[in-house]
Amino acid sequence: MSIDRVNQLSSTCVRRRFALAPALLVLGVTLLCGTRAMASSGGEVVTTAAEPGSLLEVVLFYAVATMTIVSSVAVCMSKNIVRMALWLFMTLASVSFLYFLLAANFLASIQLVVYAGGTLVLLVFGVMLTNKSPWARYTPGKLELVGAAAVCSVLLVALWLVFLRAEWSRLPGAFAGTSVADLGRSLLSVYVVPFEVAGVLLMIVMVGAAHLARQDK
Amino acid sequence: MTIGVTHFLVVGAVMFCCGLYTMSTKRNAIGILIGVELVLNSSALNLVAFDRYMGAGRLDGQIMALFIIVLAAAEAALAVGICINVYRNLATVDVDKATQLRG
Amino acid sequence: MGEHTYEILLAAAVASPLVSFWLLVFFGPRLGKPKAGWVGVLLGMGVPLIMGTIVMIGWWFFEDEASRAALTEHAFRWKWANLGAVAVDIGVKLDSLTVAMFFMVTFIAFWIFVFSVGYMKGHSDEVSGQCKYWRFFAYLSLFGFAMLGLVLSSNLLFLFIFWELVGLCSYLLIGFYFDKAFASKAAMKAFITNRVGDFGFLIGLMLVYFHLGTLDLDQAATRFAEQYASGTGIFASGFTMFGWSLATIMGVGLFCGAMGKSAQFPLHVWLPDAMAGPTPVSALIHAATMVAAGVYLVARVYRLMTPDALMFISTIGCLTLTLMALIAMVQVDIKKCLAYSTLSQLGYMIFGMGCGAWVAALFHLVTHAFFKAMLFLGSGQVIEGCHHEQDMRKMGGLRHKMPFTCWTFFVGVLAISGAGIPAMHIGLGGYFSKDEILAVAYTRSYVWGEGDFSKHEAHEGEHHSSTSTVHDVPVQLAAYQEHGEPEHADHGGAHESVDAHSSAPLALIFEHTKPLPKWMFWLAIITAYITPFYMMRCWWLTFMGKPRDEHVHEHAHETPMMFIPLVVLAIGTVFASYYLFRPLMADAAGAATAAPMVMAIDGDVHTPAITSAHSWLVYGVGFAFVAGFALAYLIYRDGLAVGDRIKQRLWPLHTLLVNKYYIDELYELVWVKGCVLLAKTAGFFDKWVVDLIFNLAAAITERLASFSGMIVDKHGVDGVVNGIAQTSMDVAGVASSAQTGRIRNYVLVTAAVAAVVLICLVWFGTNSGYSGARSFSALSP
Amino acid sequence: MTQFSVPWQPRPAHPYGMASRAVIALAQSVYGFAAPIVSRFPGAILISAVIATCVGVWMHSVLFGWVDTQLIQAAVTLPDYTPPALSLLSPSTWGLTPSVIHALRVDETVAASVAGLLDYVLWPVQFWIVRDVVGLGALFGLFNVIPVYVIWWERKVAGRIQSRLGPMRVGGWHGWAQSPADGIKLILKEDLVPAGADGPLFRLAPYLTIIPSLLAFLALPFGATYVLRELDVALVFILGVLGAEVVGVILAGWASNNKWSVYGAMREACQMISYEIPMGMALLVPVICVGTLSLSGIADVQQGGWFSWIAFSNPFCFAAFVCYFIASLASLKRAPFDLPEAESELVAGFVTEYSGFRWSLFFFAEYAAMFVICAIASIVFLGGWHSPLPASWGGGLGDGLLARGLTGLLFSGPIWLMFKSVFLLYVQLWLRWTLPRIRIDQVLYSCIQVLLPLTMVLVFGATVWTWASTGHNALWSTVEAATRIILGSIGLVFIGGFIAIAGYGFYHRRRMVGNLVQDVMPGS
Repeated sequence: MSIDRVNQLSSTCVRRRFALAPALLVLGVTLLCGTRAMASSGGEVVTTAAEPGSLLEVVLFYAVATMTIVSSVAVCMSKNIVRMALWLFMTLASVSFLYFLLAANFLASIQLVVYAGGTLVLLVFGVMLTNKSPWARYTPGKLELVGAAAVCSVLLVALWLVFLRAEWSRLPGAFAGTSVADLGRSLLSVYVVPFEVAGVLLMIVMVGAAHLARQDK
Repeated sequence: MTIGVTHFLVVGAVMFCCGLYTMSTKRNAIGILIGVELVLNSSALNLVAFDRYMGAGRLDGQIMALFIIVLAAAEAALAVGICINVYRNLATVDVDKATQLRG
Repeated sequence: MGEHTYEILLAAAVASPLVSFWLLVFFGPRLGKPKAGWVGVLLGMGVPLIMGTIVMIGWWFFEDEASRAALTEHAFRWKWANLGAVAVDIGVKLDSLTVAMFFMVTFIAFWIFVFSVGYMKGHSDEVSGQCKYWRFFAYLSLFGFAMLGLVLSSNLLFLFIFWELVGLCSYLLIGFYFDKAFASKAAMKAFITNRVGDFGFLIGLMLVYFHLGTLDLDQAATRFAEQYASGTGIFASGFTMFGWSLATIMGVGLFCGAMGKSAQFPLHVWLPDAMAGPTPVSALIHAATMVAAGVYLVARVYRLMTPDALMFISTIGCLTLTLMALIAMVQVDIKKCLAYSTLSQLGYMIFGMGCGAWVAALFHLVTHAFFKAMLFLGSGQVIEGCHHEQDMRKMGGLRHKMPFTCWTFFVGVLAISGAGIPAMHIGLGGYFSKDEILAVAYTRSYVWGEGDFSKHEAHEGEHHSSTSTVHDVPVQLAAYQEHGEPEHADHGGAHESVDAHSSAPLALIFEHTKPLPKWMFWLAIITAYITPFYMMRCWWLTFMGKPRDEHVHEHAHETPMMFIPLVVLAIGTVFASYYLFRPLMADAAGAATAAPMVMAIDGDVHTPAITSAHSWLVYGVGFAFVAGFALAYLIYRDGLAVGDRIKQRLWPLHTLLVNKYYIDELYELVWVKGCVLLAKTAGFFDKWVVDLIFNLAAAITERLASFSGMIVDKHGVDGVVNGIAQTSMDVAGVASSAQTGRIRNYVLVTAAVAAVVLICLVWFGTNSGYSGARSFSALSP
Repeated sequence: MTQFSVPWQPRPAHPYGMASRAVIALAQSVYGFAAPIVSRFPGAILISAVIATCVGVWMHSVLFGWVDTQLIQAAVTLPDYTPPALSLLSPSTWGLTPSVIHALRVDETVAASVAGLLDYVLWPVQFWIVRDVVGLGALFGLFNVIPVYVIWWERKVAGRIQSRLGPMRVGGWHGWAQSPADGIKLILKEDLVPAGADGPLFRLAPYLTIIPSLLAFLALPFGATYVLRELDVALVFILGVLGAEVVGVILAGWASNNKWSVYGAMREACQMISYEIPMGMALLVPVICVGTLSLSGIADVQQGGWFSWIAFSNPFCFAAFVCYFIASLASLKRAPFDLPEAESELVAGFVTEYSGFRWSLFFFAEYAAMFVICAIASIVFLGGWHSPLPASWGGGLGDGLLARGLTGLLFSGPIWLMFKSVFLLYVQLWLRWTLPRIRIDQVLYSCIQVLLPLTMVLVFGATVWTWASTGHNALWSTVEAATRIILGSIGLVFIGGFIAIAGYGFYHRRRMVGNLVQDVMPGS
């Protein structure tokens, strides 16, 4: 083993600031999850995200929003379908972090469970079952690309204009945090019919998907 | 400097446009599906943001977002099933090739 | 006792067979042969029997009259649904009748279930790849559920539901051997015949629903009484049919259901055929419980009856009891013989209901259930023992081979014949119940008609006047008649009819209720003499005398599992008599017959008129069994020879009876053939008239079209059309280039339009936010 | 590579550079000095280190709790108190100054002799950012320690189950330094990226796997007051992040451009999303019974001792515990469900092309996730950080530091959670080396046709049970108590049997198959 090799290996070792990126991310998510460290033994437990109006909220929002926007732009720019799925995963995870910022903890967790853990895996599954080669490309025409880009940017500008002009009316009363129990209660009272319908729909979809994907027809 | 509903709406709008672009430029059926997921997510984000800043704790937006997640999961399951079937019959998931029923 | 304890016990008893049913449906095949049966026995009827016994004891021995009334008043009701303005309650009808029926059904059914375990042991498991064994017990359990539910229902709708369920079970069980054509045909016959009756029931139900505005039994009775008092509702209608008012039609309609289920005269044809089912089924459903449901129904809706309806009921009952008893005399099939005897006894019950012997009819129902179940089980034992030989001419001398069966059967024969010793007031159940019906019939046909109730009252003393309750009507009647003219005071509503539960405007009852035709009474009396004859004939031919078929006699044997229920039921027959069930029925009669237009005239057995009738009738009829037995003994002492000679002498009568008055053939001719004829006629019309017209029209049109096509179409019309088509093709070719068939392009266009619309809104739109602080005024023009 | 170092060739005089030689010499001398000591007492050191970790964790919480209650709450009553904030720039948001702390603290019984220094030590603790950093540091430490020692433990357990010794050399006592040594080796190994692989994704995949399992620790409570983030949806959050781990695995398999890897990844995807459903449903059962998704909330209802643990509260929870454990094995791709990396079929599954540090990241993620899953099982079903003794027995101890310490040791403290999780972890290892691997169709069959209907029934049953319990019926309370006693006794019998068998084995260890250890190896 040459000395060059050893040096190379040790420098590889140095080059890997491996713990840094995950550590930063974990710290970020920690901050997103709430502002109170170590739940105090006697005090109340704060479960909302960063305190509204604080510098931390601003910092976190911009970080997560940047991540969301970058990854969603990356979704539409990627040529490779698996990378698209990866970026979609990033987007979904960032949206879940945004939900944390919006104090919708339950929704954030559900987004992680169902979307990132379930739906996305399903998509990747589909990709792997339907691709002859991972590098198979389906390129659309140039005109389509340009047209789509133009329409999307115009729409974005239009939406932005609308946001700028909008005067949002708000319901009277203050935001008082959300609890899972409240969600459950309103799911089973006000929204019980859609809830049941969604259940039936899921069942039908389950049967339908099983039927569609069946091998022996 | 405060984060308000508009900030989230802008993020949602960008996601929506990206999803739209993805839907309208990809020829891979699953690519289109990914675009649809983006669009659905952006609308869910909007709903939750409205709920947080304007709902006064009514939770309606969050519940809508929950339903969106449910429907998206259902839609993805079915769509992937259809894609697999299309692939089985046509050996491709290029949506431009699936023209057997075209008049 | 806590609140609703009885209801909870009874509901648990009803639920248990249902649980058993589902258990057997799902796990029956896995449980296998003996276990499935025992699940059916224990869960299907054992639990209900325990509950029924507890309720019976609690109800009769631990509650006094006042608390019973209170319990009836505050029985469990739970609002289930609103049908328009009518609330439908799920509830329990809790009174002595329910308790007695419940106990009777569970007791008898339990022993029949036990019998079934033995009965099914010898049967092959598989038929057409289906396991019969658990299916049988599943059906039996379902029947238990339905029957108990029927008894408990406080509501006509639920009564009807359980009614239909009972019918379904009957259908399933008659057709249990569905691989045999006659069984499935019999099942269909039973089902269809019952539909005819149920149609009437449904009409009655609708009338109740529309005119009384409720389906609850008690409430309906109250409303009926109120409407009668005020002359509104159903009494305001001037509608008549066959001379019947609407109220009568309602009563008759409800009775039609009973006619179907209790197999009364024109609809009786299904019951003898139903003997195609397994014997326990015949015993349980087609002798003891289900067929009694019709009588039970009439008892329950008694308060909605009118005198005309009752007259109709008693006519039907009287015809049934006589005609069927005559047929029973010539039957050679042991089960058929018992079936016709059942029909005849059902006729007695219905007849009793019709002439106002409410208590006696129900009493007869219970006693009949006991002895008829036992008789059927005995016949099942015989049939099973003789390897499915049902012909009595081939039996005889079986008393040595099956002693238990022989003597329990004899107890049954005694009971059904009404054996008893009049002077000592000792007798089996049938003795009391049948005599009482006859006594009431006598009262209705002779005393009522003569209007001399007072005479009887006079030499009984006046101690009744202090205890005059509503079912003590004859006394009140007598008191009323002494006061002179019948008055029509009730039209003003000022009389005693105000209270819903005791509204018996006697004046009207007596004015409108006609006396019973005397022939009815006499037919019933004659039948009372025929009954012991055919029963004795049946018993003698089967068990006594010399064996007439060596093969059958050699193989005859008894199965222990099957004769235990026989013995228990025999004991029940002896003791479940006057002293147990009669008082329960009498207790129930008070509230259950508080009708505005009719009454139960035997609410109290000591009513003078009836007692007087009873006192001589017991001698007249009480010894009927001696006569009947003697006649049967004389004829069949030495086998079939004498009987055959009589048969040859009276051949026209015999042929008529053997062919059951040709009623089946009549139905075949009228209904079945009639339907076919109608269909053929319609088909003929369709083929030769309708088709002809159409074909003609088509031919003419064709000619015209070919003519016009040659000249006008080809050049004139086609030219224009093709021209337009060509043009539109050209336009479409241009336009369809935008229609790529790719959804992504459409999505893009949609988005583009949305963007344009949004921008237009921003640019040109004005809203309240336009002048707001956050509006983007730099962009607006 | 052009040359191989062949043993019989003479070595070059100076093969390494100056720095390398220095490091090697230093390492050699340190080890030469430390080896005799370390190898003489390593067992004691290891055990005391484990205990010290637990005690440290618990002291941590005690200290923070004490600061909260005694100082800050007292300070809120001060007239000019402002709560501490993130910005340290303006002195008005610095919270309590050391002098105020001192003023508040002198009331306490803590010895006044160390007063001056302690004030300055306590001062930063009141800022939550400081606590976060401290807590995250502790979690990272735990996250690193757990896989290293569980891997070592697994090898020991495997060895014993197969009548071998397992690692015995490195470090001395039972090869305790084997895993750290392996770790160092793996870090120094070359990381290969196959030529046809999708480079960026290949490099990214291990991180996508490890970050979710790290995130799971955020919401995992170790004790009543020792949780980094008390989330009201902690259970769903942890399930969610653990579920997201599968994305990394799939990407790893796909990016390797190797058919074995893709098969492994597909199996993983299929298995994981299937088993998440019964796992979640099984967790729903106790959630229904307790009525909260917060792990602390779930643990709080179990402080009444052994019989109040949720697994024993009703038959459905008992069965749900079993279902959860099985489903979690599958979703962790542990044996007998380790199809994604089945070495006899798929070489090594999705890690076939990985080597070195990236390879080890997958294992860090896997073992950390195992620990999290076991900890959730302990919290949700087995009483969390409560000991089998009812917490009410410790009620008289008071509120001082010593009392908190005693309570933590005897009644409810992180040490109990650690103990239970490690026990369950041991069961997982045990199962892995006992059961044969099953086929993929059997895996999916057992999920969809056995566990899924079973857990559905359990959820329904638990609903009915809970509904029945809300009635405050005396009869029903009796039934409930009887159920608890019966199920708790079953648990007791199980634990007793386990201890008895273990004791029997220990007592007769010289007659057992593995006695080579006792006889031959030094230091055993």
